Amino acid sequence: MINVQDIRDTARDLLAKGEVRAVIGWRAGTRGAAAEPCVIHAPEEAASLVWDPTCVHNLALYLVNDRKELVHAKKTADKPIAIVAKGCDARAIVVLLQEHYFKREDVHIIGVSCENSGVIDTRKAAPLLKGFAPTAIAFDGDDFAVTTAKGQQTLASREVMADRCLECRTPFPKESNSVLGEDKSGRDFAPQFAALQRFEEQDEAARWEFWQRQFDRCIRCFACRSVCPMCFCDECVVDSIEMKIAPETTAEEKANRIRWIERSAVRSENATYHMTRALHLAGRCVDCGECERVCPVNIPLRLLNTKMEREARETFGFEPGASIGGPSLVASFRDDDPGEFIR
Amino acid sequence: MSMEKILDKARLNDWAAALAQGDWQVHAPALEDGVWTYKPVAGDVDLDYPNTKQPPKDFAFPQREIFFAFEHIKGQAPKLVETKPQAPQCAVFGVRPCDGRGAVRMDRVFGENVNDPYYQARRENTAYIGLACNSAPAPSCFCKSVGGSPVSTDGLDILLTDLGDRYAVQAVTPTGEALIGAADKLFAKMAAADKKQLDKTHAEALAAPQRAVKDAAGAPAALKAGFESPVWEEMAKPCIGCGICTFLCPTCHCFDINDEMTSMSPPKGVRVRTWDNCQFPDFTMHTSGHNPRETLGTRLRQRVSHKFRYFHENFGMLQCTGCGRCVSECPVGIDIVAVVNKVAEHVA
Amino acid sequence: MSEKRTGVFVCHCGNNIAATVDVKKVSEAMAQEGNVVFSKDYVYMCSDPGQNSVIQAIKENNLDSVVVSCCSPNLHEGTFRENAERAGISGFTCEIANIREQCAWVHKDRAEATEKAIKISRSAIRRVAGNKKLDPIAVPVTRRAMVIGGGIAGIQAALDMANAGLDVVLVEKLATLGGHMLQLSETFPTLDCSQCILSPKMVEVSRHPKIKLMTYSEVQEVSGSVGNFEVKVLKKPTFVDAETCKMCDDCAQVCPQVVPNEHDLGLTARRAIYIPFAQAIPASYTLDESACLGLNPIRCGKCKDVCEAGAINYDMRPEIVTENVGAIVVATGFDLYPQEKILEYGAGNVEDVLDGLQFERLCSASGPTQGHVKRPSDRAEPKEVVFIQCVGSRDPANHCAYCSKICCMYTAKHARLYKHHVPDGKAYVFYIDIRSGGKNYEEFVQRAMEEDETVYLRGRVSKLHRTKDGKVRVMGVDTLTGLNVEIDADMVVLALAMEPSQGTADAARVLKIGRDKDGFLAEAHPKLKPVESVTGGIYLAGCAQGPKDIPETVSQASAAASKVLALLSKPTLSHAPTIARVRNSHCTGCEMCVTACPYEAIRLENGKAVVNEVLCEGCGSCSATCLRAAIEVKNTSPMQVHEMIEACLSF
Amino acid sequence: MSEQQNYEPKIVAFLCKWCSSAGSDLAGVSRIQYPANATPIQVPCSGSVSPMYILSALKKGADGVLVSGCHIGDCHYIEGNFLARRKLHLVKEMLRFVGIEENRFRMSWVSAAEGAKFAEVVKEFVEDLRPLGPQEQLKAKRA
Repeated sequence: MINVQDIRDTARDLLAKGEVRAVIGWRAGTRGAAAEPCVIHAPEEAASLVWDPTCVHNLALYLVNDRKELVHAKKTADKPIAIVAKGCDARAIVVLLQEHYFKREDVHIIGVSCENSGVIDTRKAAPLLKGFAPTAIAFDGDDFAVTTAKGQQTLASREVMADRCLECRTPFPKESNSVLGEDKSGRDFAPQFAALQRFEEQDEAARWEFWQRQFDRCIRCFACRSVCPMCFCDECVVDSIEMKIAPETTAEEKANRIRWIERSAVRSENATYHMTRALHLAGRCVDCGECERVCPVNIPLRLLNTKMEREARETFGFEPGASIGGPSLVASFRDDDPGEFIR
Repeated sequence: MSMEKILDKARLNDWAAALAQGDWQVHAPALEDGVWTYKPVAGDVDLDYPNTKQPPKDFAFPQREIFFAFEHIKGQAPKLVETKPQAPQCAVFGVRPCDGRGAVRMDRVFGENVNDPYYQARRENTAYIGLACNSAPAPSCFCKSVGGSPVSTDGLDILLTDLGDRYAVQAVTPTGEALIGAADKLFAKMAAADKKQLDKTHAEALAAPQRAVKDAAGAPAALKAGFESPVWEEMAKPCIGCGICTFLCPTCHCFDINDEMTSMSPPKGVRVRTWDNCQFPDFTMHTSGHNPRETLGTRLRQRVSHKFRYFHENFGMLQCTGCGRCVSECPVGIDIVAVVNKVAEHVA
Repeated sequence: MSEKRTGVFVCHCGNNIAATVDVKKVSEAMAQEGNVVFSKDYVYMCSDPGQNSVIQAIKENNLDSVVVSCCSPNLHEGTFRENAERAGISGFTCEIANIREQCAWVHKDRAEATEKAIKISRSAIRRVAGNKKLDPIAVPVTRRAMVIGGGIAGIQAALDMANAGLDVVLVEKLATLGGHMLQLSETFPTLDCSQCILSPKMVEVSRHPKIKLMTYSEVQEVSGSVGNFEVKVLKKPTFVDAETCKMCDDCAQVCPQVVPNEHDLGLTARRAIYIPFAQAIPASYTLDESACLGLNPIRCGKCKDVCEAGAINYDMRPEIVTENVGAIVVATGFDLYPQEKILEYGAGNVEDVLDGLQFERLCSASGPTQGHVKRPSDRAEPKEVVFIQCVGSRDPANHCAYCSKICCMYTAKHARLYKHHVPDGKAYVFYIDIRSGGKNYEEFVQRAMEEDETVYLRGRVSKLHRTKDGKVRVMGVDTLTGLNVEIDADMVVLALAMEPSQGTADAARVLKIGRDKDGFLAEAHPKLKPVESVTGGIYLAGCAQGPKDIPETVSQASAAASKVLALLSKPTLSHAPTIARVRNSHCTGCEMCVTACPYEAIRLENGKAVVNEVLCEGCGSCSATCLRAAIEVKNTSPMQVHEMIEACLSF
Repeated sequence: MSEQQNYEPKIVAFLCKWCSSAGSDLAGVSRIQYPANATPIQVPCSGSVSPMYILSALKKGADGVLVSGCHIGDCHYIEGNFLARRKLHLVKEMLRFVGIEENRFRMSWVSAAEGAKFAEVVKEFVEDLRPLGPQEQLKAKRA
């Protein structure tokens, strides 16, 4: 089990010694039990860092934001930025490194192993708490100690853990500068792709029936895109205007941006958006599950992404986020890639 | 109060069914894929819900509205055909007082300085049947601190109050009276005991503790003073720039207008209005490439300032109704209450 | 898309298009399109008046872009782009709508075809709306050519180019030049000695100052493109220094290892150290590593010991030589269809059933029998010989569907040669048809029948087998008499089909040039570009492209040579400017395009992709891979495709 | 029923310039007849076909989308079709996954020599699309 003090000490030392310019981590939120992402700059702020089952966010996103801020300010960083990273966060960092979004030396990864636990899915916990809102959630061994107005109770992590954690095989940050906790890679809490498997067993009509309902419900708030560290593009295929304007951008380009997807939140546009996003994440998605967590209308986005992940793994032997050096999935091929579907 | 009645809980569905069989399309909260949403119903209305994920604002201000269709045949003048909304009469059950107050604000935006015919056409045909919050539906509620109340009738046609086995039914508009009139026989007179219980229930609701914006009245001035405060960027640090807070807000009303083509030969299509969102980077993007609100902090400031300052300057009331959706639904815990309090604290 | 002034020209192509497509209607429909300010139809757009009308319309109507709805762009894109240039606008603002091959010729229903022609034309208008004026990119060329294959085709091509002053590298896989032609005894229709006409050319190659000859070498890798190829050639070690070798044969005398001699198709044997035949070029021995006991004095070393000249060097190693050339002629030739696959004729297991080349060797004065026709099993002179034509050819069910073209002629030649060697012998030919088109060919066949009394039997041989008395019993039908025919022959010669050689298959793979359904190298156009491959700067000669005889091979080789000479006549080539372009503002430097590019034409500079405009071929793999629309092919941008999709759907 | 009979599937066919477009030309030269439902768009290489093109065509109301390129190993651009094969496998799987009929997206390798095959591919595709009826799933409805 991770002692949060170790995270704080590491962060404080790095800041105190001037080795990093900031540390991305979690602190207690202002509403209820949920932690929130934070960026601290002073050694004394390290004491505010937390580590609990509500540290759900993929903090790699904030490395992307940091990079964007630097570019926007036309600054270069003299020191790396540190980040507290779970296994999935670290995998996302690896993909970002693979795509040269920043350099390895720009990042100091304080790895934290989830060991035999994971983060909480409050939707799963709610019925067990009988509607009472949690005021504090902490690790209790591998399980979760949840405090509500009715007092404290321990919930078995396997019951209320996020699905992505149940299916996670590498709860350990493989890429890190320092790491806390034990490597429990290969743990097997729940069969991988089980939901996917079940879904695919349905026939075509049932699958469409399901997805059309999901696509219809999307309100295009783009939380799925915004929360995703892989969606680091400054301009997205769904944007209706040219976002990246440079001196060389022509008036024609500004005026005639391709309208692949209209702004209307209707089925055709929503479906195209979600499928495009999943295709753009193929071989890049590390299944941190954040898109699904943040969706305000509960669209099971992990299904789409894990579908692509399984194709990457099982069809092409490709593991997203496994190595910094390798080629990207869709920019490469193997001679024996399947082609039976081609006439 | 112009009309006060008592409805046996068992008769609620009969009332709804009577409306549905009459001239009304009846909507009520329903749980779909784990999300409380307004759905058309034939009569089965169950008001055991916290609050809907989305406010009822899209009854009058749908996410997509077609203004007109156009066609341009070469050598001819462009043809325009206006599309008037064919809005059915909707009776919406289960509107919380905060969302009723949201409707009041939307009405002012689309009916005071400008008269938006599309909004008006829909709004005129929409009746809100509210449900008083005997206890706060969510820990994120803060209506009282922004001038609202869990039992407010603002913007509603009828307010229902749960009295255990029956509802107190208070009609506050002629439409509300008509809704009761449509099934008059189902309702009983409000007896003195009922009235007493109603008052007690309301009083308890008003007395229940809530989160609070510390000084809502002082907020417009505080935010003005704090316009350049570093707090904005600091508070926005975790922000991911998504549109949940505004798309789920009962009073956000910004929109974009686009032409969607149905044919290019000859050019044919529709002009549509869709919701827009000040949290998106393209919201204030200029064609020059300059974006005055490029950072997350400036966008957070815009949202919060609109709610607590600009709207007040324009309409003399806070725009925020304290429904708490932006707080509970933010994926990273950005909390408008904390932000307003912190900026105020910072300028004090 | 921006406002353009587009002109549309719809061609009737006589009746070729107009018979199926209502061209008037197409032209009228195009006039309704947004950017179109001029639209007309005309009976032959590519005729002189047609072309002039395009030029005139561009000038008179101030057109900035042109769509011609006509035949395939492969035919007249160049023509109309030139017209555009002549009228003063960029050729790249002209697009072809293919309404003939892809529409009029493949549909019957007039209404449907017209509708489709409208969509295709409309789509071209949308494409052209996004086209930019582009200038061709001048690329310096390497004025040097490579010929792959040292048979008659390669020799002819190399000599023609070298004699015109071009430096040529000739690469041959085997230890000597010559190819299959050198295995032939005599050639039809003149019956002159094959070696006598080929050897002088081989010598000329070896002595030519402009030709670098690389035998025992194979092309391993080709990069670059037209004008500038970089070719990696593997030089296999011969273990004999060609300069020093005195051709004394001492080494072969002492060599203990005996293997079949390929030159004689296994009818004779050779040693591990050998010279394929006496006139081999280069005139040097070769040590066949696969047959040698071990390249090591401890294990054998006899040849090294005996070589007085000291020409043998066991330490030679394979060497990769990089050659830069501007053009490549592929002349990798044919192989005979394997006899093993002819199950009905014993699959090569029946003695004295030979293939045509083996028979050539038996007739050849330099062959295993010094020109006396003797059958292999008992070295007896065969008195009855059956020649079977079309073995493996024209048999789509079991073997090759195509006609191998030369077998009728060489079978007639074989029959005649046999009769000249064994005047009292009897020659039978089983045939399906006699195809003897060619100068003096028909007369040659007639002479085989009449002068040399060859018995021509029209029919197929159903099977053959060896009899107890050492004959080969051939059973067939003479379809002219309807009688079954059974001949106990002393020897049978199969006119096996020609198939592309292994070298041809390898060349196609290494050079990435297409092959046709039979495996022969594909020409760019079956009629108009018969010596060009689909890849610029790579040309075809000889049987690698399809079965042909020697005169035809020589013609094609000379044609290929002249194509290369024309290509390399100027110091620069113009490279198509329709290449990738990076939108810097959108590029994040993820390197996916760098990985995807098949030409290594993209590199990262200061975190942004940069395209090498000479290496880029404009394939668009980068564009489809980029997640940020940061790279696109000029004049086929996603915007244009998006618009074209709309046009196709009458959107 | 009559609607079904009158229904003509609309196909957008992305043909690579070097093989499939040339193959389609050969079908023309050989006068091999096939249905007029597919409108060709010439692209440099099957590898240049972005997944967006396919989704976009379906969104604009195509009943089927065909991508045709050179046979594996024969790509004019060496390996463009290898990249296409992998990328479009993912598109195919994605469409299948969300429940769009598999027969709405088709890929083929047609060489410049395979005019007859091209005609066959289009013919088959049209036949396979016919029973599916109009594609309504992704088609944008603007009204």
